[in-house]
Amino acid sequence: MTSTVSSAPAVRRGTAARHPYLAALTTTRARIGLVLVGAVVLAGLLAPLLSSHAPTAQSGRALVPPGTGGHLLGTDDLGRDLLSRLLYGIRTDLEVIALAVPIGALLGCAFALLAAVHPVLDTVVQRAFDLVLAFPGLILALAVTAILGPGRLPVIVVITLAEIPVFGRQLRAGILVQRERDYAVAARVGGTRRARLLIRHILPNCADPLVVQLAVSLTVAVFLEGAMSFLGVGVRPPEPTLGNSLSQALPYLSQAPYFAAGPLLIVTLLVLGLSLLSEALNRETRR
Amino acid sequence: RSAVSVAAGEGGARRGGSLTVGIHVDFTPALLFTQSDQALQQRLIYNTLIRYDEKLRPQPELARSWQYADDGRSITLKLRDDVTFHDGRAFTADDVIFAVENLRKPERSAQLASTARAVTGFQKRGEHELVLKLAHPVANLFDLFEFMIITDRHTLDDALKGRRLNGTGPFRFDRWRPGTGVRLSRNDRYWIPDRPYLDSVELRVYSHPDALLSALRSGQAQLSYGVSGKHLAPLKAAPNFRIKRYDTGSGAAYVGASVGTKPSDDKSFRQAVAWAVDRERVVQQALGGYGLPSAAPWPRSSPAHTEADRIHYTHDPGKARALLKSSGVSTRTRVPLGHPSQPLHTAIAEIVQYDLEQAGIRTELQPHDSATFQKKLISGTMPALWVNLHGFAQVHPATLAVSAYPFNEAKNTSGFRSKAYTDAVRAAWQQRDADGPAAHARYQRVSDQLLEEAFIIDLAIQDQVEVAAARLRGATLNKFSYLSLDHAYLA
Amino acid sequence: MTATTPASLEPALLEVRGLGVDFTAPDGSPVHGVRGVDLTLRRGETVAVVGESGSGKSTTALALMRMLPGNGRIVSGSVRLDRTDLTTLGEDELRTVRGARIGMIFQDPMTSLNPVLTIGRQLDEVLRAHAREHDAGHRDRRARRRRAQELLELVGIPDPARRLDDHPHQFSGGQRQRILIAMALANEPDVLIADEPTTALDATVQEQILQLLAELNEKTGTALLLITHNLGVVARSCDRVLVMYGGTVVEDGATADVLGSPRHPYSAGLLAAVPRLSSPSGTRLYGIPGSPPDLSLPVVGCAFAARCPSADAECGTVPPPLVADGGAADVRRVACHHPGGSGVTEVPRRVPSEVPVGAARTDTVDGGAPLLEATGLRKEFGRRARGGRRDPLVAVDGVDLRLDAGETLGIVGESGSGKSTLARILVHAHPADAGVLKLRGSDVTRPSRAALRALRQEVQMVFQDPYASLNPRMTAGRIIAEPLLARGGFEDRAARRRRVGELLTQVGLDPSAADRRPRAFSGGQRQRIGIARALAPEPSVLVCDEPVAALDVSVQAQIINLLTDLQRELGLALVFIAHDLAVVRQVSHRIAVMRHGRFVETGRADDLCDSPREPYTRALLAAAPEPVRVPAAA
Amino acid sequence: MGRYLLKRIPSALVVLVIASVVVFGILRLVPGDAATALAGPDASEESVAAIRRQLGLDQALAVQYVHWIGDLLRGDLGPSYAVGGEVADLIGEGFGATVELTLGALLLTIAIGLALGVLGATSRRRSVRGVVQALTTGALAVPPFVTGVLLVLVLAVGFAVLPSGGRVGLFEAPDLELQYLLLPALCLALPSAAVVGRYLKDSLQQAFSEDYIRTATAAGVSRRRLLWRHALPNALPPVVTLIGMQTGQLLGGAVLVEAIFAWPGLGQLAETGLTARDYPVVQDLLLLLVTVFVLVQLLTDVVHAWLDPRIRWE
Ligand SMILES: Nc1ncnc2c1ncn2[C@@H]1O[C@H](COP(=O)(O)OP(=O)(O)OP(=O)(O)O)[C@@H](O)[C@H]1O
Ligand SMILES: Nc1ncnc2c1ncn2[C@@H]1O[C@H](COP(=O)(O)OP(=O)(O)OP(=O)(O)O)[C@@H](O)[C@H]1O
Ligand SMILES: [Mg+2]
Ligand SMILES: [Mg+2]
Repeated sequence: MTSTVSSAPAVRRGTAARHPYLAALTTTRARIGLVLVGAVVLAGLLAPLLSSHAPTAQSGRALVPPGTGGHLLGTDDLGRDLLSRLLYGIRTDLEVIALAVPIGALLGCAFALLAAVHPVLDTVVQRAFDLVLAFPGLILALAVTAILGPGRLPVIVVITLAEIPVFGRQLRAGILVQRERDYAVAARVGGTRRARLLIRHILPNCADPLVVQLAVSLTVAVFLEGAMSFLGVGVRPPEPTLGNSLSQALPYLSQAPYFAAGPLLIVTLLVLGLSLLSEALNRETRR
Repeated sequence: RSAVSVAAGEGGARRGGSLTVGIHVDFTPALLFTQSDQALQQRLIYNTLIRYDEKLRPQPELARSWQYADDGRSITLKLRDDVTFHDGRAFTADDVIFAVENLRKPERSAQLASTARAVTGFQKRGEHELVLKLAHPVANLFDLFEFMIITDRHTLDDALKGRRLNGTGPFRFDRWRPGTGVRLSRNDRYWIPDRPYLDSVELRVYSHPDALLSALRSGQAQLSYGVSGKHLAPLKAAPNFRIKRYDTGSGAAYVGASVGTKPSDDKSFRQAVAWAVDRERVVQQALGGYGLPSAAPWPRSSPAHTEADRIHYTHDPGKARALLKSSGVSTRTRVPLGHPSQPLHTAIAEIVQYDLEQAGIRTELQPHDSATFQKKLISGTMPALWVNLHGFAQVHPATLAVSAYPFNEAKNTSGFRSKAYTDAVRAAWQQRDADGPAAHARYQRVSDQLLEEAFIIDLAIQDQVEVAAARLRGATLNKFSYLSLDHAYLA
Repeated sequence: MTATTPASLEPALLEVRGLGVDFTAPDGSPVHGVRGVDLTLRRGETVAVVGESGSGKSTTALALMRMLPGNGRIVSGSVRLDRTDLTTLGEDELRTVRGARIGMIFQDPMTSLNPVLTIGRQLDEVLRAHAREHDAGHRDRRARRRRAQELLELVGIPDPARRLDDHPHQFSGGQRQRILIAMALANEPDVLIADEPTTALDATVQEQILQLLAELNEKTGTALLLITHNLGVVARSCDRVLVMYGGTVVEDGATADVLGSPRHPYSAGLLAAVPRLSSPSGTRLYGIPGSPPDLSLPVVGCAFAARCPSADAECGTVPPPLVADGGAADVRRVACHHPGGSGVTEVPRRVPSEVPVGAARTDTVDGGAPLLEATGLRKEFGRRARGGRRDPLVAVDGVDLRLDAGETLGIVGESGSGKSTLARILVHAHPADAGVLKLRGSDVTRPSRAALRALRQEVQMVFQDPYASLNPRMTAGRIIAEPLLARGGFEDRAARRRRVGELLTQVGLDPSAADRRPRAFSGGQRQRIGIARALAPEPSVLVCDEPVAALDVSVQAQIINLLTDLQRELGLALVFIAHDLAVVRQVSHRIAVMRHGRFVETGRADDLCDSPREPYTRALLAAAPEPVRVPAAA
Repeated sequence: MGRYLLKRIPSALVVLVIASVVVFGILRLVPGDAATALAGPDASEESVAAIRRQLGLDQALAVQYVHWIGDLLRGDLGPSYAVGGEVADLIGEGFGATVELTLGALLLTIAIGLALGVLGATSRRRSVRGVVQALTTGALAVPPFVTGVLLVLVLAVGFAVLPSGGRVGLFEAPDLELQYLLLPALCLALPSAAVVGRYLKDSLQQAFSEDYIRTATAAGVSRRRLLWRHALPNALPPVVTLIGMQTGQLLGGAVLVEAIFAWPGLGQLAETGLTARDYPVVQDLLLLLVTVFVLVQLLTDVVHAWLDPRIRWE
């Protein structure tokens, strides 16, 4: 019997033991990102506690400047408290995005996995992705909203639709590379079945760009919601969202700049935080 | 060259110059014969037979004079004989006959089609005199004359495609560039001597309100009727702009009620709604202050307008609650409140929703894009309550009741029918146009019905607002929002 | 330390003193890549630097040209080129040295050429870079092109005028390496540093390149610093050799001396681990036990102490200086407290295998049908030629083979000859396009699902690249357990764990290794994991596709020994693929030589190596360099 | 190259055919039809029916589809329902504007992206890299409709150096047109430029870590040439693919920017067309956009192959 090799393994000290995502999250860049995103998310979650007014209550005093009459950020053109609209707006956005982006990502991944099963399916899925990508996003948004009627649903559907090919293509490309890798061949030779091979072996190895994409997609979703609201096809009134608060504020930009400042700041912080996060993840996983 | 200075247009001569009018909806040739959101070019390219003055008294245009038969069942028009179309062809009575017949066609979907259909026959007396036979006396006949543009009958197809618009108006049609707008240039052979002053007019599309506002503020456009009250604030302070309100208004915001649907089937409920809404707030917050709170549809210029009707319903949540209680309508379920998803409509709907809630009526907003909303309007499948704007109150009171669908006595969105209302409307319509106490009594009957039944609950008359560069003088609008620049010039 | 300057004839061209390089690890801690390296290079001299992977060879070379990656910096010492200290030069001055005074050739010809530029352009760029310092001739584009053509001709690329307009991917590996050499020589540097210039190439091509370098060295008088871990190459072409270990030089002297009678235990071990073509089949290799030092830790004492058979307390505490050894007139220096001591030279260099060659074979000939038998295997890959015509590439072209139980079949052949493709067909990773594959006499060419599952337990594979063949996202334990799960019978977690532990022990790893991810293992350890995975289904045939090609010689010896031991214990039949004939001969009973997808010669290992029949086999044999020239240590 | 293209064309055609069905289907799913939209709010059902008959909307869907495709193949786009005028004129007009805007934005995207990427990857000064990073993140973090409105407020209303919106036509007054184009193109380009810049930066950094750069450095090639002649050609091919995808984004994003800057492009036409349920306009327009996208993809592939010699011969 061969003797046991007892020497210490060539461990890269420190970071190697940790999962790369965790390592990424401890970089300064990511920490700032986490704090920004965390603050915004928390503000959304705690909206009922942080705001003293109902987001739809109309006080009758329109466009009062910040600090007047118990309105910390002032009121909007219909006399509603801007702070609570902002907080609840974050909430709505988060609900929409947190639903739509993961669904899109999951569906995209599911299609990519499906494509990996058979070349014919691959062609079908590929063409479907091409098709969705080929439709200009906002026109699609207009059409979907026209079909479904305004509300949350079309926003979710549009974001989901937009994300499917993004994730699908990325994963498909990853699978194509990974399944020719020796470890995949090795698993196959070891008797691992196709489904298991795809999901347990290959998928985790394709995950890095997807995780980065997730952060990117979240920012895209924030914009998409905003753009849809701007075109008047977003979430139903009187429910506030960041996007519709912003587009509602635009006419008053010179007259009441504080009106737009809140949502603009929040959108910027959120997107900034998410981009910092995605960048950190990207750097760390590419090492 | 700088695009900024070119657009601002230099020079201040009385004669000459170029005017850019900012419009928010592009010219739509398919709607040439319909009262639409954007009709500014109608009276620039074409003429109408008459023109109302401030008090709705008809003044001659292409028709020099007119003579009613005593029974009110025919009218004789004397037409101008010195008018030619842009292509040089002379204007004759045949062009008027063609115009009336054209408006009767359903596919033109002209709102005044019912009035046009009341014209049952024509009798030409020479090239420039015409007798119109009427089925019955028609009170709003002159609305038709004010509304009906006289187009060249030989090039109608081209006109409907937006390629060639041949009229008798002060400006020739140069070119329509979809999305950009319409270019017009001076008609040197216009029948008013030495008019117009301006060399050219451009109607330029700024579909987004912010874009329109920026165009005005940066001097790219000198005139607009499309700026909403909310957006006017930054212009109010600007010294180089003049903001003018027209008494006629440009439509009115209302809450409609489907009388076939619970709980709107209950008159007390509808009246409660009428009491619940704070009309002042609608004007201030949704219309930016440019409007008139009014429980009746009539603008100040209308002969049917009375102050008593205007304040028939005021903001009184207590009364609303009392009415609601007495009616015994259940307020447990949310009442659907439909509205088009444009910003203005949405803002009004939000106000209405909040105010109703204060009175104990909980509603749920149901936005629809405008085409869907329109389909629902026409097919009569509206929810119990809805918010929308209506027009046609600025002209003859009868026109509202026969041409505006929400008020139509025979068939309307609310599904409301009553003999009293029908009688009142017919009485007002099937008369010769007249002023005086008798006529006012007839209008009052209509108003009373409307206020009592409350199937259309008017909230506010939106002001027709003109925003013009201070150096622009003499631009006027007719009752159907046709822009007249006959005497306009840039100082 | 005082460099005892020898009675050298001319002053050193390049003189490195006390060079130290630190890297900053991602977590901020320093890694001492190179410590106190001394090196002297004279005009026209060829000096080799050898040492195992990670010993700091490349780092030294990069430091000479001040081309360390961003996280590395020179922390001590000087590099003098004709008395100018390169460590203090500015970027622009350095640029005039790079390429013009010192040329460099890198290891991997596949990635060292810019894939999107024609090689004409790349040569042009190099000439252009020094056009100003150089004669005016290189300023004009046409002159440069002429020169580029000359250079290609010099390094032996046929039809150079036409090929200047080709892109790198249109050249073979050997040709690319020649182009790199041409680029390094373009501005006639005084010193040429070649960092493992032939590791990625076949023996035959390697031979040509080394020949070329030797010729150039002779013709142009360029001093050559050759970094390699192939001792055969050193023996063949270098005047002096430097042995590095753990970032320092441990031995330095004339080639014949160092290779003939190594004085440092590490040099001795390294030499012993190299398989020799002349050793008969079944010879056991010597592997240096243990693994290289962790350079991020401060080193106390001798870096090699932990693995040294003759280490004592002093070795563990006092770092041995590099001092002249033996006091002879020639320069021979060793960094060891006990140079040449305690029987290092008597290390059991070759342990004859107990299994008599061919014994296994006789068994199965009696047993009837062979374990695995293939006839006429063929595999094509779709490919398009220039015009877009279909031009399939025949990777395996009618291969017949048989494998008996307990036997090892070695397959050698140059890169691209179809070895891996054949291996993959044998394990059913690819279907064959034609041919018949039989296992124990039954046809398994196109197995049904069920048959395939059964087959997967019989035939397993060990892969070439220990880095790529392990799923980086799984722990070693899960990787090994995967085939167990697929096979069934190990649904119980504890049972599975037990079995994984057994397997790990079997391949010489600690069972606790099961919880670590591949990243945390060294190359040799990873390859052991790969072997454990292959053993998990208890196969009867193990196909090893170049299992040691990516490993260091000393680790290579460990793995080969492990495989032969396992074969003996478990009665496995092995298919052992390699491109190094010497390695194959040690482990195989029979050898097949593969070329262009065919077996050109098959025979008993010793017979084939001692008396090859085919010219190609002979060429392969001739090309394999022996580490020690026949008259070892005169 | 020709063959390479030929191989891609069938799949592009398949996408187009499916797209036509999807486009047609989506529009019929949208509630409310052209006739009601056209008839106006005060129309009677009678006039709606008349309009419907006139437009041929009373026919079976399959018939309508076949008519549409048939006319399309004959090059006859027919009249618009709601806007009036020929669809070909409408789309032609808007298409010119949108293409101009998109191309302008594309050029800016490339220019800004290149600058950001190159500076970010190669500048030795920390401060420069920091500024690049900030610009990139900023351009990504502020929604384009806000950027647009702010740009107009500052540059057109505040300082009045550029027009706030509209278009004069490239051929009528090129010098003015460029001034009109600048703001919307910039607004449209910024996010894409940031994406491209960031990607190029990564790609360049990747290229700089490759062996061939080491080879060239060792040969004494200067930093400038290393960047422009060695690293960039390698970093570009994937960036070209990205730019191809971004072109799609630009086309899509044009809807928003066109609204802000009163740019008479397809976006506005699509919006009005959709609002008015103007089937021919929207159908043809969407199909056109899909075609453009598919063509851009083809073009990207060709450019990619052209930039990367390894693909060329495969
Ligand atoms: N960029 C780097 N960052 C951190 N450590 C490094 C870096 N480059 C090399 N090292 C470490 O420095 C040591 C010397 O590496 P070097 O590449 O010089 O070895 P080598 O002798 O050339 O090995 P090989 O034969 O594998 O090429 C190794 O331990 C390596 O891990
Ligand atoms: N999946 C594939 N698609 C196309 N060609 C392939 C594929 N796999 C291998 N080839 C080609 O088939 C030929 C044989 O390849 P193979 O990997 O079997 O060679 P090899 O002898 O193992 O070489 P090496 O020593 O480099 O590993 C090569 O020319 C290779 O380029
Ligand atoms: Mg090395
Ligand atoms: Mg191989």
